[in-house]
Amino acid sequence: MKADPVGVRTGTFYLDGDRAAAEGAIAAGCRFFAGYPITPSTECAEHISERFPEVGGIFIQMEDEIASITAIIGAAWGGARSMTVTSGPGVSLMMENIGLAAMLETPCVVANVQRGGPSTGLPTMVGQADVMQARWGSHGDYEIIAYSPQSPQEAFDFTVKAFNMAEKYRTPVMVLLDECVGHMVEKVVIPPADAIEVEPRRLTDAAKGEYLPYAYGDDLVPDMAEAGMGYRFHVTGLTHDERGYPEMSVRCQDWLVPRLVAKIRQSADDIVEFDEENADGADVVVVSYGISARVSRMAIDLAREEGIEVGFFRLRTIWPFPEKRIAELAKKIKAFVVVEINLGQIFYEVERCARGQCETLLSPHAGGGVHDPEDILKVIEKGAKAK
Amino acid sequence: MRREIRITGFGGQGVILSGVIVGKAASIYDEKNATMSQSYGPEARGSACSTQILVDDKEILYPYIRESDVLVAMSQEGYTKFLGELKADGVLIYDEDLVNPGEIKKGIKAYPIKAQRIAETDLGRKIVTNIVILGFMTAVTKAVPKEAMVEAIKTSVPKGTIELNLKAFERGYDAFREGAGEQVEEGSGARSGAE
Amino acid sequence: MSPKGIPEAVIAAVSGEEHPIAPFLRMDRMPHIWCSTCGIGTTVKALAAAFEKLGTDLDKVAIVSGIGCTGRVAGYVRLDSFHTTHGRPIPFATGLKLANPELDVIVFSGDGDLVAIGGNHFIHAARRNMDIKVVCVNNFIYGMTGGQVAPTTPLTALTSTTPYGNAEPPFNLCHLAAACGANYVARWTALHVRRLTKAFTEILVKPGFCFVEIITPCSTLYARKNRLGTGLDIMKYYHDNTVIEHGADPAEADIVFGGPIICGKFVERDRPTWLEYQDQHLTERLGEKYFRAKALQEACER
Amino acid sequence: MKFWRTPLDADKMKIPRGELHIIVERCKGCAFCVEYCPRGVLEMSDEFNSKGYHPPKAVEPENCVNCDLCEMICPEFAIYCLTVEEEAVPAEGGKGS
Repeated sequence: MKADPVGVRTGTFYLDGDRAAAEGAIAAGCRFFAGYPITPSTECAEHISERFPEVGGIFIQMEDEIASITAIIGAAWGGARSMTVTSGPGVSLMMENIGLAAMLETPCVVANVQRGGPSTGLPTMVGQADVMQARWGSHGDYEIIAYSPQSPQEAFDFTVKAFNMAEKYRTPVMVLLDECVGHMVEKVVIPPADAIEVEPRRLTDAAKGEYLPYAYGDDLVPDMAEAGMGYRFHVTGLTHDERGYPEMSVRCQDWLVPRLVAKIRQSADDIVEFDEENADGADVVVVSYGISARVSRMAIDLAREEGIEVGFFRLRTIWPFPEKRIAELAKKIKAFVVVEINLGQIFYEVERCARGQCETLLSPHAGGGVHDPEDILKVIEKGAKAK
Repeated sequence: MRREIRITGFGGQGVILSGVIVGKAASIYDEKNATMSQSYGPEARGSACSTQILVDDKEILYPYIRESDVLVAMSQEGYTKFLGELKADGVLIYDEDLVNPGEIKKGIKAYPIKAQRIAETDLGRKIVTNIVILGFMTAVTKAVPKEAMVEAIKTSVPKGTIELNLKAFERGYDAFREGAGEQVEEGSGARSGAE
Repeated sequence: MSPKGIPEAVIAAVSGEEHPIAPFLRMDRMPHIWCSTCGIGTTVKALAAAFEKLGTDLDKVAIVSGIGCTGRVAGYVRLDSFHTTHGRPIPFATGLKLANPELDVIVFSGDGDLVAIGGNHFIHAARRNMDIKVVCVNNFIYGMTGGQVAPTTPLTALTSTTPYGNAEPPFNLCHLAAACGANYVARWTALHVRRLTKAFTEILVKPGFCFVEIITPCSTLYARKNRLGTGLDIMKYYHDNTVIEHGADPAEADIVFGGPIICGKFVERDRPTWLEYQDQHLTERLGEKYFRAKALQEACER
Repeated sequence: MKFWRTPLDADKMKIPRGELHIIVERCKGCAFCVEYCPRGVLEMSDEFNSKGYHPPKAVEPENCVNCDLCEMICPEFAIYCLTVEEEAVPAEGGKGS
């Protein structure tokens, strides 16, 4: 399905990442937005509030982040593509209902423009310390899909993808911007509507009275019904059977929750995206994402000047994690160097996938700024000396 | 070649818009890459406000200024705050009615301009001070082609004010005389620039 | 088969007939979980009766509940029904309604859900005059978690977390809803089945934020702790102590332990709903550029 | 049927008749229906249902006027009335008696 031209503002723009994400959402068909002001994500909400009246969207500023996430889940069941945007403290508040979205299998998009934390932290300054929260933030077992753009252009592109994946797998999808990408202004090219693929909602065509909200096929993703279509279905955050009825039993839990996880995991190859450069044959592979991926490439250039064989691995999606490829590379290289603006999060994920077959080193940053390329270089040099 | 430009002033002087215009001119109306970032929070509301523009032929990997090539100062506070990051042979552009540069280090090329005065008296609108100084900067640094700057102004300022802004830009551009603003002699205080 | 009781199919087979409410309920989920003498079932019956009276197209009605005893209502009524997280049915309903304004959206939940954890959503939805119908079954206590104090528990009442009596003044929910701007505010008890049904028929056709509070017995926890007797004794209490006063100032309708319960339709007014106001305002400001303007114009002409 | 004041049109009035149905197994013995039946049709029975509750029984079923109050007030959806389509039952004390 192609994008609705009504929402696509084709052209070349000079936009920040927040506004580019907003344009991506509108291009992908988002027509319901609920949000609550929080730096550094607010520009996205402001932009949508300006654009929506002309494209037929509903913008509402809710009383808090909990209301915002819950409203977008409700809107999804009312038939809209919906989104909210926030930052660290807001994501923390939203977490319970991100779990609800996962449990009800609600397509929706949550953008987190990461800032320095914990707590109020550094509202106007960059951080990347919410990546594990994105994966594990809500209680219980579930999987999530998360994108990490490194530029305003990707903020647009990845937000479109986020909507598509949300529909395809009926799951909340996160766009993990960071403050630097969110606030940075750069050239953004928005293609014509007929060049933007939009995933249609998986609506059921079951006869009335025969629809089972959580019956599924090989792809493990149930077809959806929206309120008002006449199916008179029930959904609940309780553990439920294929009718959507609550059933508090080990048997039902075992029927439901492993599938919620498996529907994402078994399609990881379809979802996972990464960029790789000279990783094969390298001694050291730098793993990074978001704004840190850009900075890392400066360090890689410096290392190559020193004659070190350095490869580069950039996560476009952070979740699901590209386990297979990291495990393969681990067999061939001396060390991974993980560059991220936190004190070690994706680092542990890389280390887990490397299974001790190579060194995994961290180039940390507590947040508020980006790495000094020279600091990354030092870690690369250390990695090159690993056995 | 990467060029790092800092524009600083008070909140309300149009500092951020200036950054957008330079970045847009370089990346959309010229064939370069350009990122623009701005200062946030209380800084943008009345006190020192700044924007950083990075212009490069290649993709911009490092998103912040490390050592600026150009510092454009429209306030004393901004000047004091950001002078330290200016390269030893960097270009300093300042409004001489608003900024007292004190002793300027040898090697720095300083170009004063009475931008606000030009805006107020010649153009009748204080609000275009930033565009006057952008015109001047364009002439001084040649960081971005003049034509690109003109296009960027046309698409960035409110529709009814395009003519006024273009006039302001030309006025600032013309205020630069070739050969002016040679390297400042240490302690000489001799500054030749526009008016 | 429900682990707790006789399967409905067996009941239907034995009795040979089905209750008239059956088309409105998910009979395969009966019996429900509510205790003996709990009034929630009665409130559900009143809602069903209101739909029947109005001849509502039930395909276009959605119901949203939160967590708690009343939170289970969404699971039992055969509508598009959403059992959400604790305290959040109102924002969920807000999204649902705005995404599809053709739906009638009802929030049916308890006092702890709607005005403790969800209190902020309650006041803001009323302020916005969001076009949703909020039904609060108020039994003065947290039932499902075992009888803890709620923001509606009357002063001095015993609960499992106020073993020496409640020392916090409670909310007067009708006063709260009215003060925040609700278009319709009423209070009834589980005994007032006919008036409650009438209230439901009124709110289902009234635009804007409509609020009905239903005082309901919780014999298992609230009544037992406070030695108020059986559920039937509480119903008798309602019978003897209810003062019906339509148009009463809800500010004067506080509920006091052992005191009279003032019931009635307190507020009925016509503030524009959130969406009506948006439409009007954005049409004024943006004219033809407002996307919904054309559709609204056509709707007016029809 | 007795009136405290005979209506003027008592001869034209039809007293509705209802047929009571009790779903014994669904009942939880709250006694609301017994207490509030305006015609005294019901009584709690001594019988137990399988959950150990005493369901109501109709002791004077012919007195049911199909007012639906028991059906409305029952929290268990365990009792209901169906309309009996019969000829008019003349009211006592009316001209037609």
